[in-house]
Amino acid sequence: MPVMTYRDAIKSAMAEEMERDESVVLLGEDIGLYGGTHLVTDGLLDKFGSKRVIDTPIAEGGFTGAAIGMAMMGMRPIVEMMTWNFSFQAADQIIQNAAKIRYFSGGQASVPLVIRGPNGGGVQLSAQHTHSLEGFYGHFPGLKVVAPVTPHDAKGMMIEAIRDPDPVLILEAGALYGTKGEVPEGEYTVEFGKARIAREGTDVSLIGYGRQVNLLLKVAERLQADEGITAEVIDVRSIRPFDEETLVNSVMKTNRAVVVEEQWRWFSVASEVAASIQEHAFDYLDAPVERVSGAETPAPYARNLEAAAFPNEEQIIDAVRRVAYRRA
Amino acid sequence: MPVMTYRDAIKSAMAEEMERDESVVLLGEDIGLYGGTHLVTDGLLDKFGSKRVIDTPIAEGGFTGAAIGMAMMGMRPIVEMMTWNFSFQAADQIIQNAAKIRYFSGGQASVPLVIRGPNGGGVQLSAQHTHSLEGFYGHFPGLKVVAPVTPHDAKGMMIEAIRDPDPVLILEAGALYGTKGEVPEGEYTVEFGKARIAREGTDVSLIGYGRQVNLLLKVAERLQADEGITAEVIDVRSIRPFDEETLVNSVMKTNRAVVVEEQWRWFSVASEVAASIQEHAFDYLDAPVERVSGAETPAPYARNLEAAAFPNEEQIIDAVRRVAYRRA
Amino acid sequence: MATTQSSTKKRKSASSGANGAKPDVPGVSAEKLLEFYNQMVYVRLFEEACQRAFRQGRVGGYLHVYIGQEAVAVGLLDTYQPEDRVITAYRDHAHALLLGSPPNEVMAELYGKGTGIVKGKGGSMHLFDVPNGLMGGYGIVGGHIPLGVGMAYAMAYQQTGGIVQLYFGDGAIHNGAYHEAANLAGLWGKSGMNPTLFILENNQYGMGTSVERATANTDLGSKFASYGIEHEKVDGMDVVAMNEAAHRLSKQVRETGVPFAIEAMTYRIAPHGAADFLEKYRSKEEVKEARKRDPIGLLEQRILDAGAADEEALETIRKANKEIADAAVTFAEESPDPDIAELYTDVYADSPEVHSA
Amino acid sequence: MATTQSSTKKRKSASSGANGAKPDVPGVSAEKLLEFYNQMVYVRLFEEACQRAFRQGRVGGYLHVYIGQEAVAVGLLDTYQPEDRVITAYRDHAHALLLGSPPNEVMAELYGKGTGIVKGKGGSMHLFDVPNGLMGGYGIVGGHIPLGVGMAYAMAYQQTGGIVQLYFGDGAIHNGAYHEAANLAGLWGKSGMNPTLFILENNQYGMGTSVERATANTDLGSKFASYGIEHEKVDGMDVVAMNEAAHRLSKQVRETGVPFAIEAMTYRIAPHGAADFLEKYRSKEEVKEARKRDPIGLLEQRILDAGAADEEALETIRKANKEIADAAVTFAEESPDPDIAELYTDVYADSPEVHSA
Ligand SMILES: Cc1ncc(C[n+]2csc(CCOP(=O)(O)OP(=O)(O)O)c2C)c(N)n1
Ligand SMILES: Cc1ncc(C[n+]2csc(CCOP(=O)(O)OP(=O)(O)O)c2C)c(N)n1
Ligand SMILES: [Mg+2]
Ligand SMILES: [Mg+2]
Repeated sequence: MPVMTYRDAIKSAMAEEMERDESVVLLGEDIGLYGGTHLVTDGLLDKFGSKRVIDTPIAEGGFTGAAIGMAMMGMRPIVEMMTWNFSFQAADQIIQNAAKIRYFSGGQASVPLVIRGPNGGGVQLSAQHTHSLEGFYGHFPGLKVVAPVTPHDAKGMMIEAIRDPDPVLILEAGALYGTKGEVPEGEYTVEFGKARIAREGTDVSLIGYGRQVNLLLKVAERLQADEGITAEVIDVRSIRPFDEETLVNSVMKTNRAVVVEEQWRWFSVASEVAASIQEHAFDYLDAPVERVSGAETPAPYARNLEAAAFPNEEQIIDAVRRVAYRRA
Repeated sequence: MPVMTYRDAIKSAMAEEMERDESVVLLGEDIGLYGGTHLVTDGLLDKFGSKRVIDTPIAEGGFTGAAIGMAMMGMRPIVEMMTWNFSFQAADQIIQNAAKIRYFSGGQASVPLVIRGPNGGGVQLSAQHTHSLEGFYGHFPGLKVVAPVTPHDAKGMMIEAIRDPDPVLILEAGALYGTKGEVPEGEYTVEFGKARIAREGTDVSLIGYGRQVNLLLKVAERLQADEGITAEVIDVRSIRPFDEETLVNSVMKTNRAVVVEEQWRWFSVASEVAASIQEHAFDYLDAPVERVSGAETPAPYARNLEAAAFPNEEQIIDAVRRVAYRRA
Repeated sequence: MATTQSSTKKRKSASSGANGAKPDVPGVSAEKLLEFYNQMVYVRLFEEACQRAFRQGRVGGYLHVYIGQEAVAVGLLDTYQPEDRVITAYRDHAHALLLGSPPNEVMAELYGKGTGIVKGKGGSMHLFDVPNGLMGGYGIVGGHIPLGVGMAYAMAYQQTGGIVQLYFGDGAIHNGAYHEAANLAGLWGKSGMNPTLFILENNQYGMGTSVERATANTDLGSKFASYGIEHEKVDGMDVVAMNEAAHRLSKQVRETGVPFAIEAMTYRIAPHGAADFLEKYRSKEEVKEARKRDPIGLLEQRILDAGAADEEALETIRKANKEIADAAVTFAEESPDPDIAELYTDVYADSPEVHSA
Repeated sequence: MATTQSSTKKRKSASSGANGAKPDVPGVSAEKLLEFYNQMVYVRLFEEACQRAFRQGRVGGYLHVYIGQEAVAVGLLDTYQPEDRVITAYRDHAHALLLGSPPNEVMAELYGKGTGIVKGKGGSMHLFDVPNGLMGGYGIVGGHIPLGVGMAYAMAYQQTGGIVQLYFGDGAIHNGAYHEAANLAGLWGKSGMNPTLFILENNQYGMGTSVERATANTDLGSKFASYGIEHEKVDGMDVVAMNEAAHRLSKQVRETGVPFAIEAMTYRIAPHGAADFLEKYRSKEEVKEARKRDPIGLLEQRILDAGAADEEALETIRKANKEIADAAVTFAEESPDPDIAELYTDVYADSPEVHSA
């Protein structure tokens, strides 16, 4: 299979869909002439012209709202949030309009809109530029929210999103644009609402999404090598719809779970994972579901503080030891 | 003890603090000349003048941001969100500025700001005007978020909030402004971070906040009368800081818990309650923590649909039966 | 089209004439004046029926009526072409009715009935009638303005020849959503990609806040100019003036793809919402004064002065429309509640469908 | 004051003269010209040191330098009074340095060190120096504008006699936050409650988007007028012109409590951020052309022409400032990382305190 960066996987999905369907257009800040601050859209202006690759002023609420209007007229706009941190300025449009128009129009109108952009921390952008908003947006019915971590899923989910008749938010792993992975030739889609078993295992379920999955895979190797623990790693990847079933089935097998997220702990994706598992696999759990979340502080700038603010291998291994009732 | 409406409890807290401290001012739409759409600020313009009771244009982001700036200069502004549904337009200000300025200024600046207004549904306001945003805002460190349900707590928490050196969001029970309750004379505060045991019990913990607490108290009476089940009812009331301890202690006694919320289920306050309890009271739980949440749809308008969208007595009783392993 | 076409039924009510082919420039023939009169009375009597139903507790939620502003929508929607789209805020009954929505379904929506135009799901603030061009009724001040601008972009992109009539209030103009959207409209208009006709319904108040208390620059035209959007102030109490401007300017927008803004100077004779009892923010005298220029009264006078009809003819029109409103109430009252299963439909495209009456 | 006063240390660097008492109207004495030169060179050389450190990977996150725009902040902050407050976006180094923040602490902040001016917590985009009047550096475009307007309200309410210098960019002016804040400023100014001096740093681009590509009305003054805010365009490459306007207009704002806006016409000679390599959005020629009006070059010429100093004297100034920048780098490099416990401080007032070095 061809190998491609995460960035190119997303770009090729958009370019191919734009070839296929004239109604697909892009909007965002500096996505055209500048090439996109993360170069995800680089070259698309030359290819598709300025009516389809629309550079916008710095007005996240305005252009997201305009994209909603376009979508209601049958277009398939893809909005780039330069980073999801700026999406708070568009929260009203996303939550009050995109998520609800189908409903309060009694099904007369729909919003086939994609909003995509980088999310998450790790490159010292500090408090205002570091968020993981999966749970924040995942809370609202009417939205679909996904967080692919592999180039394969990034492309497949992007195509799925563009063709979806409802608004889809793609929270990309901002730190991973340059990472490579296998991507099938030709078009394919990755269905929403299905978690991915990234590594099979029997002793403990390690659950996460986004760049945490890579961390979990590393931890799983260490656990195997150092402690003889065979961990199953699950990539949640679809936040809404949320795949309880895969998580629960895994825990029914392993009887133990650790959930890891960059997000803050309270009212988060990890809260949901723990709540779901205790609900549906109560009799299978040999220990409480452990959560490893981001530090309960706005994101700091200094490298050492930032590193300390996010989940690390030691914390996860400690949590695994606790659910496995093992000593360090 | 004097009896007062929820509305008057809040108003008297604000008026008393305004008497005491010149730096306390109010901002919001139609809070002055109009008297406030829920009449919570009625009469305060006449008493304190237009420099302290500031009618604003319809610009939630702008006046919330301005209030943040005032607070940074040592004032103690109280912002009225006409309803919390409009706060999505101020989400950037609340989340990116109010919550984080102390942190990213390295402690040089602070934001002693209160934002208050009605929240929750129940009066047929439909999709754009019906939200319970406790978990949504409670997710962010730097904010404090409370949801009083009694006039007593409404007043005590309001005074506590005004004096707090950090931003506090008060999500009032919009449907309860006219309800009455005992309110002590003289000034008093209700500490944040403490849940309230609204009814003592031994057989099951019923956990909620806002107007759900009243529903739970009714259910508790029915359970007592009809099934001989003695329920403990806990009013979470402080969302951030979140009082795990009171919840956990209750469940250690009752061994069973049902959480009820108007909010949507996924990534919600109930998720957190379930996650916390299973974590800290794992060995005490005789059944999974059950959640009763709002229907996974934008709020509908029609009376019958709205009623069906929110938790009701039957659903809660069913959940109690499940955790108590009883037949209907 | 992303808008589902399930309800393609075409509507005609006694008073609706909005969907027929229109001349480019309207004459003010007697016939036309009477058509306007018919429409304005239609809206007025319908709104009064809504208010009564609200006071009786049969309509819930919020209710915002259009009383006093009828000339604005009547004058403008007279220019509506099938390829056009209309979007507005929560004060949306008139727009639906004038575009041809069945009054029964509109009233049933307010009653929250299953026969409502959006199945009882949205209520007064969220009327949609996509087949007739109404892209909604929205409840968040300012929030719909970017949508309208985006729709206009889409229509230029798709080369449908349509324009968007984008209605919003004097309160909404101070909201950030307006600023961002108007700037986009101006910018996109430079390449003919934004056939938006902005219609500022300046009824002097945003809830209880007068224009003077909402902004230091009360010349609201400046708030279009700063985005490069040309604009014109029109007497919103005079349906003929509104209509003249509407024909001229909608034609211009249609032909150029460049946005234009009409500031319709009008007055909200009714309270802000049906629950706005005290009206402490304005005097009784002020309202009384405004009533002297009630758009229906003005038109009536014009018709009589011109001899276009006599009082009896007008009474006939009023009676016919009263009957329509009454029938709508009856229909709404007799309609069934929505099927409870409808709670879960229309969340996503593949939400469970309900197949009951 | 809600701003904690812990760091009351007063700062003086070789190049800083911003905090002394100022005459109401500046003469353009030789001394003054040299003071400006000193300050502009100070900023320039400091920024160049930042860029080097970023390229070497010693500074992380985002980095936005002020190169080309020095005359704006230098001319304006010369009018700073101790009761004033200054707020800006992420392009904030110059403002801190000119208000008297120790260059060592500013550089240490960029290095993310415990000795940084905000303890290494904020980085380049979030410089604060409350004792010296800097109420922050902010990273969300538009987001700080309402804060500045609110601060001005507070200062009028508290009758401190201060004004707010509120800086923002030509990109930010299209953001809804600007619209809402400017409208509030105009409105509150009607009763003298808004001593805000808006300073639009029009450097022609918002990241890669030129003014022409961001709005149809490129006369940005119109975007103050629509809120009733008076405004004036000033040559932002000419520090003397900036300074003259600054004195005149800050005095006016201070005396009236009515906001005023200066549009400083300037140019970002540096890339948008230190990671903006390609600059596909502008030509090399354009930048070259702009360099001809480099504000430091212009001032140099003026000084030499007027015989206010000779090339040697200027070289001495440059050397002194180069040493300051170098010393700041050394200080930053040698400073310790923040104590890990600092991660948890400053979230709330009662967050755990750290008592270590
Ligand atoms: C963002 C937001 N803030 C506040 C409200 C409450 N509200 C509803 S209508 C209204 C007044 C709007 O005035 P205007 O735009 O002039 O329209 P009009 O009611 O006069 O037709 C307000 C403040 C809202 N719906 N949305
Ligand atoms: C709301 C928001 N959107 C996008 C960004 C990314 N961004 C950072 S700086 C910038 C350009 C701002 O331009 P301008 O206001 O002119 O300031 P300048 O950089 O020219 O000083 C953009 C788009 C942001 N920080 N915040
Ligand atoms: Mg109005
Ligand atoms: Mg700029």
